[in-house]
Amino acid sequence: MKSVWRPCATLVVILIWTTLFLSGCYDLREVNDMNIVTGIGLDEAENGMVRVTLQLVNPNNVPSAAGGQGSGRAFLTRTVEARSVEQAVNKFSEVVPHFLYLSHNTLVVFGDAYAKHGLSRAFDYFERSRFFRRNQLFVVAQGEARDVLAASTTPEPLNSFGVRFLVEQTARRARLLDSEQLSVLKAYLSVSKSPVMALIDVRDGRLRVAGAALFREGTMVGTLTPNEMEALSLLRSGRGEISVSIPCPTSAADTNTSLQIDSWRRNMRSSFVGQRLHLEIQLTVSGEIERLCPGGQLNKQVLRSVQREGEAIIQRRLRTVIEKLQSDGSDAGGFGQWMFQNHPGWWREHGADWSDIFQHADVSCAVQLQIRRAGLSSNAPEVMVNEVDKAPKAGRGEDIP
Amino acid sequence: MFHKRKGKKMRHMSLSLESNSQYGSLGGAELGPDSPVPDTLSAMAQSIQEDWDRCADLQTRIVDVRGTKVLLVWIRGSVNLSRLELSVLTPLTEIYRERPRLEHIQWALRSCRLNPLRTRREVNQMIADGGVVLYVDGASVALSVDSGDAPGRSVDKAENEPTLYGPQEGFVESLDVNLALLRKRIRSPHLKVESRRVGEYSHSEVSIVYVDNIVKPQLVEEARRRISGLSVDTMSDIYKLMELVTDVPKTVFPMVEETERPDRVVGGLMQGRIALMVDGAPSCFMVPVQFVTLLASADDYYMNFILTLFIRLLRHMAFWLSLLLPSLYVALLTYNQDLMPTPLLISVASQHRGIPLPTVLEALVMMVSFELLREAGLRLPRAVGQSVSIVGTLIIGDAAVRAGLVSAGMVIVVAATGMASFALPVYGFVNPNRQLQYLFVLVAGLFGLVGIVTLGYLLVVHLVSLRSFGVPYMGPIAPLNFHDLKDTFVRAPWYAMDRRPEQMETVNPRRGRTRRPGPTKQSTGENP
Amino acid sequence: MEKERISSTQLVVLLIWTTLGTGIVTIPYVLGLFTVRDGWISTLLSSAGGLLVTAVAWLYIRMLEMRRLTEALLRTFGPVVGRALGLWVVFWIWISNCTVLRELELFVGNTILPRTPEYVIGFLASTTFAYAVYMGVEVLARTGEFILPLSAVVGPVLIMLSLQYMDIHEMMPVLADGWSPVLRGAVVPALAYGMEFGIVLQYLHAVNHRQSVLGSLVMSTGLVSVVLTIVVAITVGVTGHSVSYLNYPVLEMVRTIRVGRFLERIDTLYVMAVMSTIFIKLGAFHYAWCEGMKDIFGLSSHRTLAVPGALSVWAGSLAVFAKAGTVEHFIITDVPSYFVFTVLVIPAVTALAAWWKQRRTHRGAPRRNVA
Amino acid sequence: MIAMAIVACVVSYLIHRPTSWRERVLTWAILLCVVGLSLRTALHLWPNLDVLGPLDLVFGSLTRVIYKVL
Repeated sequence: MKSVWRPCATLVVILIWTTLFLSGCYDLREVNDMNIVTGIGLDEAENGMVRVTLQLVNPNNVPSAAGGQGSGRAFLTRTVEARSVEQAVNKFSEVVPHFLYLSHNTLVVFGDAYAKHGLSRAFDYFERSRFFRRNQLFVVAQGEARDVLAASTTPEPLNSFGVRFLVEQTARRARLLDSEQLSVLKAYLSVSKSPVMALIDVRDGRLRVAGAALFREGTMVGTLTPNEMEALSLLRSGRGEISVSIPCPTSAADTNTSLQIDSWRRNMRSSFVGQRLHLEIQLTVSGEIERLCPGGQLNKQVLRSVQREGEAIIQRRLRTVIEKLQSDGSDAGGFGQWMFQNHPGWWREHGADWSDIFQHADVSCAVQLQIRRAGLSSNAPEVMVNEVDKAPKAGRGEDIP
Repeated sequence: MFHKRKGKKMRHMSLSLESNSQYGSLGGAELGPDSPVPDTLSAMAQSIQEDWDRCADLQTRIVDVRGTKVLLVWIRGSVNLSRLELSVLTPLTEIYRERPRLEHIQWALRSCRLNPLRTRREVNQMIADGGVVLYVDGASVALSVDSGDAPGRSVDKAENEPTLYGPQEGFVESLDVNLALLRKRIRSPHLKVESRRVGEYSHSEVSIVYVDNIVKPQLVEEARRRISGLSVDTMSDIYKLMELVTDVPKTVFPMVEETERPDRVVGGLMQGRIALMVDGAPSCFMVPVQFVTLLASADDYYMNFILTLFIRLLRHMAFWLSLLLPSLYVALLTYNQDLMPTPLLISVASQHRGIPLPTVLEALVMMVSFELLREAGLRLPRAVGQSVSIVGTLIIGDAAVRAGLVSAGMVIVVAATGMASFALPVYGFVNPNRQLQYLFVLVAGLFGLVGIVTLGYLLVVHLVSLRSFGVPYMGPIAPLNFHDLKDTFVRAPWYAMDRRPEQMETVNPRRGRTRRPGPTKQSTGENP
Repeated sequence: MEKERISSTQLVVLLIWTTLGTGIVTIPYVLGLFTVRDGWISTLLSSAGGLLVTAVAWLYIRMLEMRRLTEALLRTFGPVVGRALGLWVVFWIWISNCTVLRELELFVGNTILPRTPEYVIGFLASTTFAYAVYMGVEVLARTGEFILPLSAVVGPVLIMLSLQYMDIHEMMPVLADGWSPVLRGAVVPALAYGMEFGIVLQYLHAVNHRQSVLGSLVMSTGLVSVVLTIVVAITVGVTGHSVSYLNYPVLEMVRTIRVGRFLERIDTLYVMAVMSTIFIKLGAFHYAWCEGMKDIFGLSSHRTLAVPGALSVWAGSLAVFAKAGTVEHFIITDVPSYFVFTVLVIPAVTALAAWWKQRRTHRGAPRRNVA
Repeated sequence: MIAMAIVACVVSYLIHRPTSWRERVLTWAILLCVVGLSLRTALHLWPNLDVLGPLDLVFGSLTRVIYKVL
């Protein structure tokens, strides 16, 4: 009996797999039928509409080892206007042949008008959609996002990769804080509520990192120049390559002593003078000498004066950026976060008024600079230029430098 | 523990020299009834004539030895005639007693091995085995003279399992020679060989080989039981035996370890396994077998143990790659493109522009054509085979890509899969993997990675449910046995492998007690 | 046929997958509803659930030896009450399995196969655990063992890769909101997922030693809570406050990984790993169900209902949890006390009843040493 | 889904055929349940079928007490 049924069962198993087959394939997407989206731009349009620009890869024109260099550009951009981002993205199916493949998106550019109007309306879409990963880069365009996405980034053929490279390269030098979606949202959700994003500028069809955009609760409130951005990143412990130049006392304008700062630590203390918050920032910075003034000699006095002047300059820069933050009302330095972590009790009572308290807080900074290295030479070459026929100074009995 | 598969029918149909009672019911025409040897020469000659009717290669000769007629019967070609002359005919002519009786003739032939044959069946069996049957008129038994010399080849290199190092001898088609090859390596009476005749027509000798103070006795008992339950017409190769004694007939994976290398068999015997050999087969197989042993090659044991680690890992990888690579490629290209790095996706997309077939179909077409190529190359004579491979390389490798029928990536993937499958040391794995590939590609085309994971899970469930002679197939990984892991992904150094695999439940678990090698204190001259 | 046995290692592995399978998907989400910064304390506290189960199992084994729960119910309470209680237990297993399968369908459907109908995904999953259960408990346990090293490699790699995004300050200040959210957050991990260890009572017949059961329970409880704590801490450290609104926080943690331009978007691999562990979990529950049905209805083998039962789980998962929010609602509001009643109260009562019965039969006779 | 359910039920019956009447009845009962449940899912029949209702009533309130205590 069983022996008759077994082959039957096998047959029917095959049958059922076939029924499965019929219901499969819903998610099949052939790779040649897709438009790989690598960048999205959001701009404010008239009547509260949003203008969405997508950057699509044109695979045949991407240079590769196999020699696929075509004549045109490696990417193309398409723009659609709609009431909201998701509507616009859906609308693209009416505009471009082949379906959109959003999973490989790596860059989101917000036009500054859009950013000033508030980004919070876009956040949920990017957080909820299964296609986007939280490691895509958020940047703000100075002007239209559309232009940023269309600009050339040679030698990198793909614009969005080019932008990402630019921003990451600059971030490595600490001109910018991390601007990925993950960190932007973390900062947005932290008690300081002040994300910072990279600011991109287009000039003559070429891209440039123009600093950073300051936000308060998802609304852009101001911009920082690269110089200020460096100071802002000093307000948080970290590493990087920030250069500080100290003008020479005597020589011409284009000479100076340069320091390169590679790591720093922030310590803070808070106290209250009446209702007024007093924040004391203690910054320990270490760096190396990149260049000395002509004729400079690395002796104790010079080192000390370089250190003093460096400290003063950093302090000035910090003061400027803090004033800027206070006037913009953006707590991008993470002071609120610090207060919350260190004084949770106080925060529970006064946290709601933080932005007001911060704007009127009294912030003082003290900088301590350590010069760790002096590069490959001890003195500037000019020291020896008139005395090459003599023994070096120490050999002539002078003080050892 | 062992599966009870053998039906009732099979159990009482066993056929061997021992179970004579079965003889009549089978009605084998060539054997004649199981009656005693007739007591006159003419009757004997007649009965042989009857049994061997229409057998042109049968040779009978009646010799008159001083008044006593002696009948000699043998089969042409399987007897060495000069040896027959020397060891039988010459001594017979040197008998001087008149009318010699059986015992005199036996005395005269004392230099040969003589066996008495009491029944017609025994007589016919001996003739068929290539012996010479000698019958003395009026005797109640016939005698067999062992001067057989069946045609066969000499011991040669192991063609199918070549190694770089180590002995190169391989088994040949003669059981005696093969057993001698084993005896040469295990010179101990503990190496036991139990033989049985299997096959109603072929009467092939099937031997169970084991080392009796290592192997678990129940294992030998089980092997005996499975072999005595066999009833087949012929048993000329081990493959039939393999299928008939396996635990799980419905699996594509090899449930025995086939080998033609005596050194490998010795290694297996020392692990407490048994080898089954069939006369006439140039290879034998060992049971129980585990998945990991099938991914070990003889070379692993001849090479430095540290270097073995990498090669073993590579082979394990090759197993899974040869199974999964095309399906992973299909899944990545049609469902899970997000797993690919963007530059790779872009280059794949540009390769795929204009290819008319969907990726799944492209993969299937390529796989089938590769398979065709392989099959064609395998069956053709060597000289033609080469031209097939050239045509194949040209067509598949180049022309198809240039014509835009398939993408270059697919060619690479299929070629890499082929390579991976040929890196497996046991050929028994190659075919299952090559064919399961198709199933995996199909589910990858339906559900992408989800399908692959589901089918892979089912495959794992199947693999862990297998047992070979009661030993879990996937051991020592699942069920886990830390001790046995010494010879799986790594091959531990010999001094560390001082115990036999625990999952074989050997009687004598210790291999030896060699200490970890190194200079002794005296030789380094350290202070005492 | 020789009785099928599983070793204590296999039991630990099986129990770990039983809890972690969906735990790793759902627990961070549930925690995020109560507390974010202190989630790791909640998971540490969740070991209390496993320890409670261990205590009950100790009592149970002392009184009822190594008998399956359903078998013991029938012996202790007689055919009518025992059957009713047995049906209650079997229904508990069935509905838990439906929940698990529904979670799997939602997870896979939400993440990588959005357009494939959920019943197809569910059907694929049911074929796997139906086959595994059909092959028996040994096969199930070995499959778990086989999957373990794979996950033991994938898991740490993913965690290491995401460590670079971790910010320990996301967890500061500790206990800023007091203990209440932490304790509330610990309810589901301890009383829902911790109670899933109770499934072990259906496996007693297959385990070698009684000591190994308790040892395995303690060990798997410890391992699971440690793993969960690590995962939750890293998830909170990486994704920050987003945990409170994300459906699959661990998935998001994996999604953030980006190493250069080459290694990113590896979350699909994580989904695959979770899928295979959930297969084990489903199998473990389903085997318990089959054994329970075998006891209650006096069937010849657990195989009889292995396949139809799997189908009923498949159909049930979609019928019972038709709406997406039902699963979470069920887990958060119903499951804790439901599971406590079924896994703690019923076996404890059974053990006490057995003790009482034993005393009554031995009354008058000289007291014997039972243990 | 219904087609799948029906085919799967037939297959499951063929894979392991029950031996006694008790097993047969039970198997068929479960298989009919499967078909019924899939009908309910696919066609949205008996929208009020709420298995979880009673559970929610009893244990849901119990759990709420736990949360309240904490």
